[in-house]
Amino acid sequence: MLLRVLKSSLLNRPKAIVLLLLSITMGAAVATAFLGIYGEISHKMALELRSYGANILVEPAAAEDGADLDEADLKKIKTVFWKYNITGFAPYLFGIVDLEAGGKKARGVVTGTWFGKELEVEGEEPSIQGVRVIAPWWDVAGQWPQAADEAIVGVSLARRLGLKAGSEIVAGKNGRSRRFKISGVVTTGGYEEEQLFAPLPTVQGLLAKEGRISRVLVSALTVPMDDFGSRDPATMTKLEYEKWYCTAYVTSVAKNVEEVVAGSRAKPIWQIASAEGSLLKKFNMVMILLTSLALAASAIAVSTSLMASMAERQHEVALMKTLGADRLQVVTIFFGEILIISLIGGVLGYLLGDQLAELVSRIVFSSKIKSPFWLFPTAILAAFAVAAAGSVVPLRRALLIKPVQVLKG
Amino acid sequence: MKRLAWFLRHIVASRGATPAIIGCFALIYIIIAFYNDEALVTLLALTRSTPPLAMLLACIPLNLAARLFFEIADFIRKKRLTVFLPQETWAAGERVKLAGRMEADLLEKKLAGAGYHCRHGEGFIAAWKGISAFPARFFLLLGFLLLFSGILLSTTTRESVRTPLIEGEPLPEAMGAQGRVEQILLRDRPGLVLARTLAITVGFFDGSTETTKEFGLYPPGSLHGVYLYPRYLGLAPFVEFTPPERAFAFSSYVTLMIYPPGREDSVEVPGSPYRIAFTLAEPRSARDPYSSGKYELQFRVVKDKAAVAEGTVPLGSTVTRNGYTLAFPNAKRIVMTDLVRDRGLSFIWWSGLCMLVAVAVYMPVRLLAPRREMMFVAHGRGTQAISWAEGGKTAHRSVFHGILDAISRDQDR
Amino acid sequence: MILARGVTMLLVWAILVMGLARAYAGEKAALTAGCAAGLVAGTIFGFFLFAAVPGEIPFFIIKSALAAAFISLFIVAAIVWYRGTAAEGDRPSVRHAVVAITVFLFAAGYGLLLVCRLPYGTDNSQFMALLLILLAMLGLWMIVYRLEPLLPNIGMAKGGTSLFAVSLLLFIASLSPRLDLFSPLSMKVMKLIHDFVHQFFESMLIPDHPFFRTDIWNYIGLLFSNGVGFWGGLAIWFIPTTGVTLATFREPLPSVAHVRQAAVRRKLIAAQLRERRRRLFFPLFAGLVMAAAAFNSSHPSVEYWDPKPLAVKADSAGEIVLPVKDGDVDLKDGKLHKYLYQKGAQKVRFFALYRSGELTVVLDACSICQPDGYGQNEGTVICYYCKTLIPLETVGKPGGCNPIPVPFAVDGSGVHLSAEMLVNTWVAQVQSEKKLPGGGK
Amino acid sequence: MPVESGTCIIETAGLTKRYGDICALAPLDLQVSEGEWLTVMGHSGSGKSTLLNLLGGLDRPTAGRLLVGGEDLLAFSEDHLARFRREAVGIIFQQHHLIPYLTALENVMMAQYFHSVPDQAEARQALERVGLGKRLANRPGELSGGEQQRVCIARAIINSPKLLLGDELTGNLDHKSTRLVMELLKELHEEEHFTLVLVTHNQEVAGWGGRTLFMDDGKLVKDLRHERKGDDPS
Repeated sequence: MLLRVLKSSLLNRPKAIVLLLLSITMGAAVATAFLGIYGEISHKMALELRSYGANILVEPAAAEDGADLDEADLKKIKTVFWKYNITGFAPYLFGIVDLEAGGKKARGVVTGTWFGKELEVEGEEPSIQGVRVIAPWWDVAGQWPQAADEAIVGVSLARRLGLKAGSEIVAGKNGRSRRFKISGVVTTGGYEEEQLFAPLPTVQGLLAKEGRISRVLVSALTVPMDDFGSRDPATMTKLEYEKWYCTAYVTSVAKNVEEVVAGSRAKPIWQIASAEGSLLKKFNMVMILLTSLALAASAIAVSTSLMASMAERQHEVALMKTLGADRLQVVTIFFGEILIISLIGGVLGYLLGDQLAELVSRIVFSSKIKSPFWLFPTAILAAFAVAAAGSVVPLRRALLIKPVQVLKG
Repeated sequence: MKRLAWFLRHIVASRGATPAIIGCFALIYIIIAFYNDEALVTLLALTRSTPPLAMLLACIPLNLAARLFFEIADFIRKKRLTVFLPQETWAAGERVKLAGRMEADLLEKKLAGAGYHCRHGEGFIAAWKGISAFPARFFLLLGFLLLFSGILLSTTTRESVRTPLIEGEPLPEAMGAQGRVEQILLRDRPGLVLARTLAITVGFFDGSTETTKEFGLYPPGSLHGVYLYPRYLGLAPFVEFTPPERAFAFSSYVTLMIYPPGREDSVEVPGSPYRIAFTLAEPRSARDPYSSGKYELQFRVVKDKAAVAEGTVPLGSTVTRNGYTLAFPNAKRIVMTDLVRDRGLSFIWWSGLCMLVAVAVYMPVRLLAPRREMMFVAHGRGTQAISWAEGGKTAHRSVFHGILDAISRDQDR
Repeated sequence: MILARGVTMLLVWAILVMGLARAYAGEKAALTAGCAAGLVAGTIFGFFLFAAVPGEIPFFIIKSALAAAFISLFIVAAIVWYRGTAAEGDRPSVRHAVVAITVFLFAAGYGLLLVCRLPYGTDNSQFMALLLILLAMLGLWMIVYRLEPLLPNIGMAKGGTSLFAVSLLLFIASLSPRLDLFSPLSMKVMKLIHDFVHQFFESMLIPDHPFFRTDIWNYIGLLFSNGVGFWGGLAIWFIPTTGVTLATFREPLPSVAHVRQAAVRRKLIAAQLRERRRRLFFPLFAGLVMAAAAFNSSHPSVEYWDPKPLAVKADSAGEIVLPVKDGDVDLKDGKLHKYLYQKGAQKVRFFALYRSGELTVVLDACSICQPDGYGQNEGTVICYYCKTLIPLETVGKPGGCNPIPVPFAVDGSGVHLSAEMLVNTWVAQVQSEKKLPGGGK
Repeated sequence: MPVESGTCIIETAGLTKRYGDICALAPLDLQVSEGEWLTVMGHSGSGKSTLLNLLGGLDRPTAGRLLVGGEDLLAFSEDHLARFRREAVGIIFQQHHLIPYLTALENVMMAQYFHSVPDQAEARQALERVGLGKRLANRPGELSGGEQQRVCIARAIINSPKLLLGDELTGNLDHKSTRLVMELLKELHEEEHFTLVLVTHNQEVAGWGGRTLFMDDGKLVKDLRHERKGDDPS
């Protein structure tokens, strides 16, 4: 009977139903669109955040230019107290050189590094170290360099010089020059895309800096920072210091590394990450705020149109009460109606919002987005939420209707 | 005596017997699964080898047969009584005694108004609407009966022999007939389920007459109750092998299970330390070598566990490697076949059909016109009313109650 | 952590007793007696079992008992289904003794699980168990005599009691990977389906895949995928609750044909429908609990794998032998296996772990932190004291917060350790409270 | 007032209803016995509708005692009062008050639904009984005033109430329809044995009942028992 009543009621009052459906659909559509765009953007941002896979930067302690570190110290990193927590590291040697390829000339940065070097340290198991370990998200179109004269080039530098896998490039500095075969083009999502990456010894030769490196990026398994971890070790008691030292905070691991690399200063790079994190948080806030505003607006729209239809239907409610319907039965009928409409509205809103998100991202971000699977239940839930929030006041109103006053005369 | 009959009937035709026995087997399965990784195979073997278990399994078709019998008997008996459903199902319906007596014409008019068919006889009026689920139940029970009979027969009496069928060779003795495998054909013929078809043509010479018969993939062809179940394909190349010392020359058809390409099989060269391993090379064209006939054999000669020569030889050529010569002038196709004698198989096929029919009959009947019946029997000065419905119960109940009300109102007047 | 576990256990206990009290509202004395006796007996039996039987056997016994209880649910569901054609009253009318025995069994099961769930077989856990039992008794009294009359009127479906109580026991079991039933069930179901398909092909003489179309074969291949075990297991997991729920729906309502007033008839029918809805509460609730148990089982990472240490003894030569494979225990399963060796007052905890293709044995402590021990998570072990994650590959190497390795030998009979060496290493290398300078701030 | 033979279904003592300062119903003492046909007459604003609302559990009195079927309506909660309305009372209005988007059958079934469970065959029977067997699937808009009123009657009696209340139920009907409706009511009253209370200012309608109350300004002016019309064929 309930279904029969709902069916008749929905089919025979098209105007009111369409109005209600519209408000709910709008709410669900806007929520879907916002969340779709938001999901995509935060996904991209998270990708960038992830690009800071390494969390400790080891630099020369001395501030002046040209200071550098000794490559021989690298092995010691595998011998420190927290050696098992250090999952990887990569040395870098930077140099500004003149690049020439296919007739085009440019100044650029050449970076010598380990791509995936087998490192043997006495008393330890051999391990693979290099950028392939600490930056697994680097997307190389082509191959990683295998030979000493092979190099990979950042995607924007490659575009500038018209390079692709298989082409050749000449790097020169102070009269010395090297010819590199490009084995791949790398997309990293960061400043690396402007650089040329070649094996460390080759670049050391090119820059006449044998055995030297500019910096080391270390990736370590650490525990999240807490209040205790961020305290200055200098102010700790012996017991506290012991606990700090034996807890794998990023700071304590950094200190560990610093101790073995001569003339270095190791600093955690979580500052950058946390800055990005707070940006993401703010962005989250804005999106959540906007979404809830949109939802609230459509809830108000639902409420208004329900109020209007309730005014029309107050005779009906009064009659139901006269026939002996208790509050639950009245609510069941009206809420059932709203539930059905919001289900339809949710589906429609999802379809609409999905298109909207795609449109917006095409126009604004000029990128295609893939709507995630969870968006569908979310849209339905948003529709339910809007409908439920919008129907509280009208339903209360309906329950307060006094049959005597309405049916009089 | 009567009690005993009743008791027997209720044990043998009990609704719960089949599920209980299946439950027992499930329990045995679980216990086996605790200790053994091959629980299902073990259970089947156990059932085959343990007579009490086989007898327990045999109780299932027995029970189903009894149920089918009593169901049919009930149906016929009730049909004579004009109301079609068995006694036990009435227990689940409604039954009430009224003080009033009905006026038959009025009652019939009311029943007809509600869309019921009526029949009245000596002191009773029966009314019904819709179609009985009996046919569906019959087919379902029959389906289960056939299924479990099939399973029983299959587990206890299945015999299976694996033997190769080779082109141009006589049929294996296990087939129980004289004949020769004339041709084996594999064709790429994308169908609804199968992508390829296999045709094994067998020629029989029965004295003077000569007949041929073709065996396909599915349903499996049979000969005197023995099914041909092709398992996998192989090749019998004719190989001539000469080692460098020329001590002997091996030349013979060798039976190799080397299909599909990549699969390896080997042959011991008799009276020598040599073993030759073969694989079928991946075809150069898209066509399958087995169906195209363009074979290319990769071989590896092994002498005392050490490979001494390797190479590839296409059909019809000769290759020499490290002094070893291998010629491959001819090849015959092989189908490795299980010759299965299984009387249960056809039962299971028929059971599948029966169950399909049961579902096909039940669904529309239950949805569109479920059986609803009521009966009013004169009972002393009052009326005994019985009602039962397979579906559409709510509407049927309200009609029934309305008519009861009418009867007792008539009484009041 | 112990506290959290204790609270969970108590909550489940409260729900269990509340449900039983609802089911047997009229049998308070029998209920209370059965519950109390069962809890105490179960706990004592549990401690006795763990003390008397070494290794994994107690777990195996308890797990088997749980499995038996789960299987009995199927029997209950089948009986309810086949008996469900005649309408009866909503409350089962049973004797005091039956009530007492029923609740005794459930409470004993709970007590057993209580023992399993308490970490470490130390004196500490006996104390905890005692405390929990006391609290539970208090709760029992409160619930049965105070709260039960306040509960809303929910009917009891036939078979609902066992469904409800067993599902709660299964829920507790699902919290600990060792007792969990759902995961093994999924595995067995996967195996069964796999075997069945093969057997079916074989029996029905259906040719093998070289003849099938690739897409069709891919569909058949779905039956061999990993998900099949999970979904098939899930289907079996819910058969009892679903069966009882449907049986309750199938029960015919009492006839109202004798009533001659239509409105009265309708009112009776409405009341019957309402009553039947109420009776569905317990089966549906049990279904919910089973779902939670299945969820727990498939998300075990919520909790670190931290088995209760098995007490081991040294033989006369002072050697401890850990069999590599012993019944349910398989040292090579990639999981942490904890052991406890006690010599005089000195206890040594250590664990064996199979990682990177070889076995290793280490102390359940590192040389820098307090010996809170380790738990295992995916790919790492965690030091409970400093919460440092240690990659599994490096377990067995000294240094950092890694567990202290000990020398050991593996041969056909198992892992051999020297008891003396164990104690010496522990005493020499493990930090304990008294060795810390200053003893805290 | 002499006490009727048979049990009392309505019993009031000092029943008062005030809307602010306006006294809609002065203290009223009334007893109605089961199965009686009572007509309440008076001008507009004489308090007769107020009395009806109080009897039907639609409104609560300001003071006094009100027993219907032996139960004190004043003690009822809101939902209990709703239950009283669906189980014990049937109300027929002048304006019919049918739900416009439901068919005649569904309108009747609605009352069943609120009461317990809907029963289509029974609802159809009830409509057949009021002579609407052929208009089951019509919506109220497609029915004439008299037909609508008969749907209302079917709906009011479907739950076998002890008390049937009619508020100017013939107010919108012409003479012929009025007569048809009154004859139907008479027939049902005889069969179903409910107590009927009709509020009207139509003298003719009053004649169908066996007892008439005259009200004015919220006060009971006259309580008259008389011959019933329709008993003698005219």
